[in-house]
Amino acid sequence: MANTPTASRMPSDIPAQPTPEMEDVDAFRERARAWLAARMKPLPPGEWEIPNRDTDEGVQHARDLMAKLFDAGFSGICFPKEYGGQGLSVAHMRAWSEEAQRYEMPTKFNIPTLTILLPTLLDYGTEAQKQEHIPKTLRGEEMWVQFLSEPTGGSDLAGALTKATRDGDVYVLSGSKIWSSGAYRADYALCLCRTNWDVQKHRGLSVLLVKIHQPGIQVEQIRQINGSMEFCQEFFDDVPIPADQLVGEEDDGWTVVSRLLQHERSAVGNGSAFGVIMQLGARRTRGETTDPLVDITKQLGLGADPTTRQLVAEGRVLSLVQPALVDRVGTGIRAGKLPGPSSALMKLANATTGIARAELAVKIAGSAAAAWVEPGPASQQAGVFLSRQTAALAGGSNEIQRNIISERVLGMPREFAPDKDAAFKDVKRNTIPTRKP
Amino acid sequence: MANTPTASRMPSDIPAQPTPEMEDVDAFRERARAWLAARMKPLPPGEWEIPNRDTDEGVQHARDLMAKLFDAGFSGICFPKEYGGQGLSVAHMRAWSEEAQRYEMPTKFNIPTLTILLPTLLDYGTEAQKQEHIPKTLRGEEMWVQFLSEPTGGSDLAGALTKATRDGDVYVLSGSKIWSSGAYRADYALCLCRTNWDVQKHRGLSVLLVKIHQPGIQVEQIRQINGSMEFCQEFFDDVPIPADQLVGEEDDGWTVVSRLLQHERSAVGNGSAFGVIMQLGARRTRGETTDPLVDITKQLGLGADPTTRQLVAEGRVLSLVQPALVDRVGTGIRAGKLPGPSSALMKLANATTGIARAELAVKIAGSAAAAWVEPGPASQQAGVFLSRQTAALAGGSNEIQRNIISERVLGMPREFAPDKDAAFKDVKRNTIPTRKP
Amino acid sequence: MELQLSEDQEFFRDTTRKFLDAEAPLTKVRALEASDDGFERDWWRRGAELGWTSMLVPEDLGGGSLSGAGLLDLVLVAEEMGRLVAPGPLVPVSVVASAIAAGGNAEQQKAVLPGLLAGATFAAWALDEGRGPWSGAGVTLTAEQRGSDFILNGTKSTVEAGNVADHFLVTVRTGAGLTNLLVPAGAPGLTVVPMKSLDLVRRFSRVDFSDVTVPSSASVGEIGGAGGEVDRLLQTAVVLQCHETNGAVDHVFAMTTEYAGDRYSFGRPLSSYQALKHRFADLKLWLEGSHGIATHAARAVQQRAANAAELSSAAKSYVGENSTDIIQDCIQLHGGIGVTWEHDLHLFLRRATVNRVTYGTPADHRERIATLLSLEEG
Amino acid sequence: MELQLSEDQEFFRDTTRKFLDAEAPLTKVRALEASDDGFERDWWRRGAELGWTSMLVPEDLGGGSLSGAGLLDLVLVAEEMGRLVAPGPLVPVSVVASAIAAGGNAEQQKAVLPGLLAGATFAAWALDEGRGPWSGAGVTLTAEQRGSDFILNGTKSTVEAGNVADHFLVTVRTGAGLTNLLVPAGAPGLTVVPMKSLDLVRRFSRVDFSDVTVPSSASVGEIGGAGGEVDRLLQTAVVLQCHETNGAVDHVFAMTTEYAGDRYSFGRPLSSYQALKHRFADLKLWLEGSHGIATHAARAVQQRAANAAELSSAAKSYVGENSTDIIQDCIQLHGGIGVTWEHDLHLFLRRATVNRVTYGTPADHRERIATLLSLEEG
Repeated sequence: MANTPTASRMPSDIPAQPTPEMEDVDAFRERARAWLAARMKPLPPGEWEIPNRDTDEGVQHARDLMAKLFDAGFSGICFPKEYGGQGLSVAHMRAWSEEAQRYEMPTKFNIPTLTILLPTLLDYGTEAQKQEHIPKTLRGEEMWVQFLSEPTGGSDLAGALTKATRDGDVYVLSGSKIWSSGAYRADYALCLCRTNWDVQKHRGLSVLLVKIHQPGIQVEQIRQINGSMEFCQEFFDDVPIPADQLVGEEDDGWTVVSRLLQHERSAVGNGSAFGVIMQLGARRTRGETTDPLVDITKQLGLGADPTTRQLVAEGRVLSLVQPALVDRVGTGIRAGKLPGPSSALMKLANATTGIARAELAVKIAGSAAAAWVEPGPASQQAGVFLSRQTAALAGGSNEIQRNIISERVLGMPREFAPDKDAAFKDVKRNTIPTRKP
Repeated sequence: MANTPTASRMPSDIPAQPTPEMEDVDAFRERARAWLAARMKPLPPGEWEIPNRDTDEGVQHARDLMAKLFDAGFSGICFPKEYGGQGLSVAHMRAWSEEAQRYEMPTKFNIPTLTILLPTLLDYGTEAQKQEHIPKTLRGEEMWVQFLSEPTGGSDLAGALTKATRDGDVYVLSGSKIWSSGAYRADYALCLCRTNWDVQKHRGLSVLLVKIHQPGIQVEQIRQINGSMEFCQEFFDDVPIPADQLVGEEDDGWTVVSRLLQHERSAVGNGSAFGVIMQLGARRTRGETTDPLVDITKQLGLGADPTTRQLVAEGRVLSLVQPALVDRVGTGIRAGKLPGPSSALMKLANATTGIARAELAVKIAGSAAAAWVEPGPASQQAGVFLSRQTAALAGGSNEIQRNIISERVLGMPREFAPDKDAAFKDVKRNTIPTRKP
Repeated sequence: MELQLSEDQEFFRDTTRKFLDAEAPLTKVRALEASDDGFERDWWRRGAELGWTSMLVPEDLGGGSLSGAGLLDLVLVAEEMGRLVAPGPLVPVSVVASAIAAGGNAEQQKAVLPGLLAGATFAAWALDEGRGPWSGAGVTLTAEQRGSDFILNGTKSTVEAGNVADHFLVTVRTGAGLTNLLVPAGAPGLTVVPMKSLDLVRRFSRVDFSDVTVPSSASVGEIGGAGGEVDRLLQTAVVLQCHETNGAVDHVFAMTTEYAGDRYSFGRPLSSYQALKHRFADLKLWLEGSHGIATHAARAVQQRAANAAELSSAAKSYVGENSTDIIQDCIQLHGGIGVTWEHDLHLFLRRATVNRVTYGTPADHRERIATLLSLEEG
Repeated sequence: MELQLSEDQEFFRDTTRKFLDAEAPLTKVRALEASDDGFERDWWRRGAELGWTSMLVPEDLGGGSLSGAGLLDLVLVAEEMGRLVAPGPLVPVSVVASAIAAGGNAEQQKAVLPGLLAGATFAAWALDEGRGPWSGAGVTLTAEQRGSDFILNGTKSTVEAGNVADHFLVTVRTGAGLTNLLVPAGAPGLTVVPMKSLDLVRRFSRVDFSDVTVPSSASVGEIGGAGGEVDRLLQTAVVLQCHETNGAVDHVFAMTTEYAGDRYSFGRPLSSYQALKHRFADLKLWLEGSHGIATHAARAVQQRAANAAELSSAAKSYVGENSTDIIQDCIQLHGGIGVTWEHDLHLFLRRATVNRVTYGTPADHRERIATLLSLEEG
């Protein structure tokens, strides 16, 4: 039977401060610093992460780095020892992040593998699943992705139409998932599917652990406005999934996904302790990274223009406020002074900051955003502007975050949902997918 | 029986262009221009209207001007001749407005008397009511106001609790109304009240024509943030209202009020043909009036500051867009290319423009908005900033306008209303008024 | 969409719309991405036959408008082109034709106008220098007078349709002041450097002038006295551009309203969610404001009214920033599919963004307005 | 509200809150509108007994903080004062006490600190000149050195608590550079001109200096070397001000959330309307961002960290503009009653507006940030 914690404390609720049996944080920091200096390659000046992060080479490099960290005892700082992690506290992870962020790090694994999928598996996977997957992932052998959204579904994840029909020892999976980021090169997925059509929609869902590259699963990359090919759509053609790959209870998949989404909100808001905390704001403050708004200003020689100076500073303020908000909300949640769903504030802050800064970039760039002889910061940010809504859509739209904040943080009444009490088979829903193969 | 037009064309639907029996517009304009030059006093330079408009003297002056216009045949340009008006077209009113706006005009009568209450009376009043009141009003002898909102009610006008109980020849009126502008010195009101508690809320309302200053009616002025004492609350203590003062049908008052609100949206958006069309934007463009944002800039000597120049121009743009929107939407409604409720766009534009400009004023004024030795444009606009939401609340909040635009212009589904089908006596509602005597 | 049109205008607009629907659908726009010109020359010639190039040129010079107010006719074409983010150099050809018609000498009119009107040749307006105030005052490219010749040296940036232009109207500074010179594309020393554009089919160029020599008869209008005309041409460009953008936004808004009505989430259509309804109401407000100010600006520029400069800059400032806000929110309302290459939304966002920042940014035009307000006086 | 406090700090905050609830309710604030001082002196003295004036002064000078990080304790008082838009010169007294403690000579410390710490005397900081950059560089008021005296001539504007100040810390320009001078209120030639304020109880003054003479020993810290200290004092003022504003906005937001839950419209509570719910979510976002950045700024200023200037200006810029946006939307959410004098909302809006534009506007502080970013370099 799946591990279904009932207490409010869950396996992924890592202690904020060290417990007595843990290594002292300062000692850990010293040890980490020394090892990093000796063994890891510093990032080129001005870079935030491995420059070719999204290429095949970059991903392979990230896998190698994971293995290197694992061997040295620095992979999965906050994951339990029994699954290959280090069993340390959030304070250790912060110390690690502060030390590690000047070096090449496998940040490609942060989202979604380390910060979303693995913690969810930790909370709801079976012992066998955890033993099988967590150590391998911490060694860089597995990358993960979530299969949640569907081309008919929009924000309504619980309205999933992808079917998993039990047939002896297997679930037969059929349907389609979409907006899974990087699925084409990931290894495993947690997949939300419908196992029961005769009950209310949230009560007939299950989560399956699915090996991505196998017969019957077709993965198609989707080109984004900015040229990125990271998002994918998957098509399942009666794929047999062994029944022991169920994560959580059958028909109780919504519980698993709710937790997954909570991990996701933290992660996207840069508030997760399971991946290196990027602290971009702090790094910018220390002058270790460049700000694209500053880069455009310098490219165009507008540094003395008072209007431009206001715009750059406005963007700068937003990128200082965002980590400050993450810090505050994270602290509040850990201290029990803010409810858990407050992580939606981090996600919303991340998306709205990006949107506002993209607008500022266009204002600063002027006609250099429209046309250019040679590409540069202005043209690059014009591309960012075109696809700026992506962060406000992926992983739960801004609208969903605002619902969560108003309903589950501020305690306002839930939206009227006609499908709330009906059997799912009777619910009015989209029949036309937004996208077909 | 009340005059209840069933055709889509109503008495207040004035022809846009002259009909053959009307005086030629150019001839009318010449006649108006000559009379104005000979008989009316020009406004002081830079003023938009009678400077002391909101004082007792100003109001008396406006009443006298109405009488003067009436005697010369220039009052009520678009009102029917049989009620003392001139029976002319919108084109005549525009010509009149263009000629008249440089002179002292009784603009105090525009809203709500001439543009909201009188057109409503024209549409739904009995013949006797119209004969009694319209000519007197066009002579300046009566000012009007609407009694709609209630201290328990908020935006839900149809949830009125003020009772009118039929008793022989009279309705006995009891309850309270609020946010009536200038009621303390007005003469008559149209009052929305409940005559039937056993039907759905919209179906149990009636509109009564009420003489304001009479025993049993107490009018209290409410001080606004900006010091204005124009808004009032009224308390009705079993006031007998003759039954022939019913406007429209008994229990069909919502039809009357809906029409009144449509007149109000046009009026507040400066799109009504029943009062002098102010054309502030055009007048600013011609340099005939000053822009407070320019005034602050000059007061503080910031005219060469690039950031200030951006802010002033941004405000200027908004005050050019607002009349352009009114023009477009008015044209669209008259041409049948936009639905009537599009007037909500005018109202919303007026409110949002004012809000945005008040914010710009504070940005330009800087610390001069916080403290001053001598009052000036900056301190005056700081006061405007404090009360800037008034226009977004009075006469139907921005939220109500957005409901109207989405539902009745864009055809989106109506909001879920639990009180839609219930008898009003069974509906959940506020019991505590926002304000007591 | 203009709400008050004559029957002639309605017919003209419908003809243009049908032609564009048939001949320039979005699939065509996508297909033209990789082309050099960004449009098909034969297609442009057929558009010219419909009257696209004639509206700002009087009848006696071979042009002609429907209403006698050519700009008010031409904005209908701009709106329709915006609806389908159509290709084609409408703004530069119109502006240069208008300039030559208004101020060119008989020889220039005879040599250049027939080709432009027929859609057989092309022209570009070289004004922008990528920096400085957006007015004649920002022009620093100099044309030195030597004998009866002008020698041009300097660079113009973001020249729309520079890639196909047979003629350049180059706004320069001479000893006498601001001057518009008509320079043939093949003039020695004139180099057209292609620029990459955010728009799939709108092409811009950098144009470098190295001792480019033209006779003083190349001046379109008075030598040194082009200030007022440059302003009028800029107003014309901006008005056309704002109408094009409004056409694009109209289309996106309609698509999105329809989508929100069709699409269900949590058992309810998207359009039943009040948070979205209120955003749609705001988008509608901004869109109607955009149309309103663009129309006011078009009328003022057509009439050469005293407030034409202010209204056209107000239109540019308002339409420029609101258009991209509206389209971005429409993308958001579409959900994930809205940020894919295969969905058409980005085509509209690209056009609106390019229109927003060319012929002066909203901030540049606010600065123009500030100057008109004489803020530094008393 | 700070989310991570020691037990001592929680106790201190609760004590301050109880005192304010009892002794400075909003009815009291309204009653003080017509008063000259804007607060009651005995009440301030009792606040001082609670520790309000001591936190930025070390123990050996008679002060003392709870945590050893006095500014992080004092911001708790500022937040609580904001909750009730309390009267009292917290910012100027704190800033001047901090300056004298940090850089005053023994005589100044002995003469001035005891009175300030006891709440018996008052001090004001005269920095603002109503124009120019918000830093020492904006100071033009000159103090001419004559022998061992300084002669001050010029005007300072918007001096908080100038009306009650016994001592003025006047930031001036001397031949040697920026200097802070301690000037007694009664100095001949010093005139305090009261200003009207948007806030009901916060008082500002214009202070005119006409040949005001002080000995050179009036300098607080090095003559000509006050640049760094002026910056630190400004950071301190801004951090306190942002926390006060956040306290005010917290209170307004809580009031409005409660109101929306209690109030029915069309048979549903206001808080069930999604358009309002989403606005509440945004307000919450801005409010938490305001708290977050104010806390980061307070920590940096307390630690005299390298990024203290940037973070405090970021806090000022963000909190300044968002606070009034939030309160205005809360007024809107209240409906008509929200714009009446009798409702308390405007008291909060007044305070937030005054805080927004004093000690530099958000735009002034953005300009400070731009300078820190060295935008004009390579």
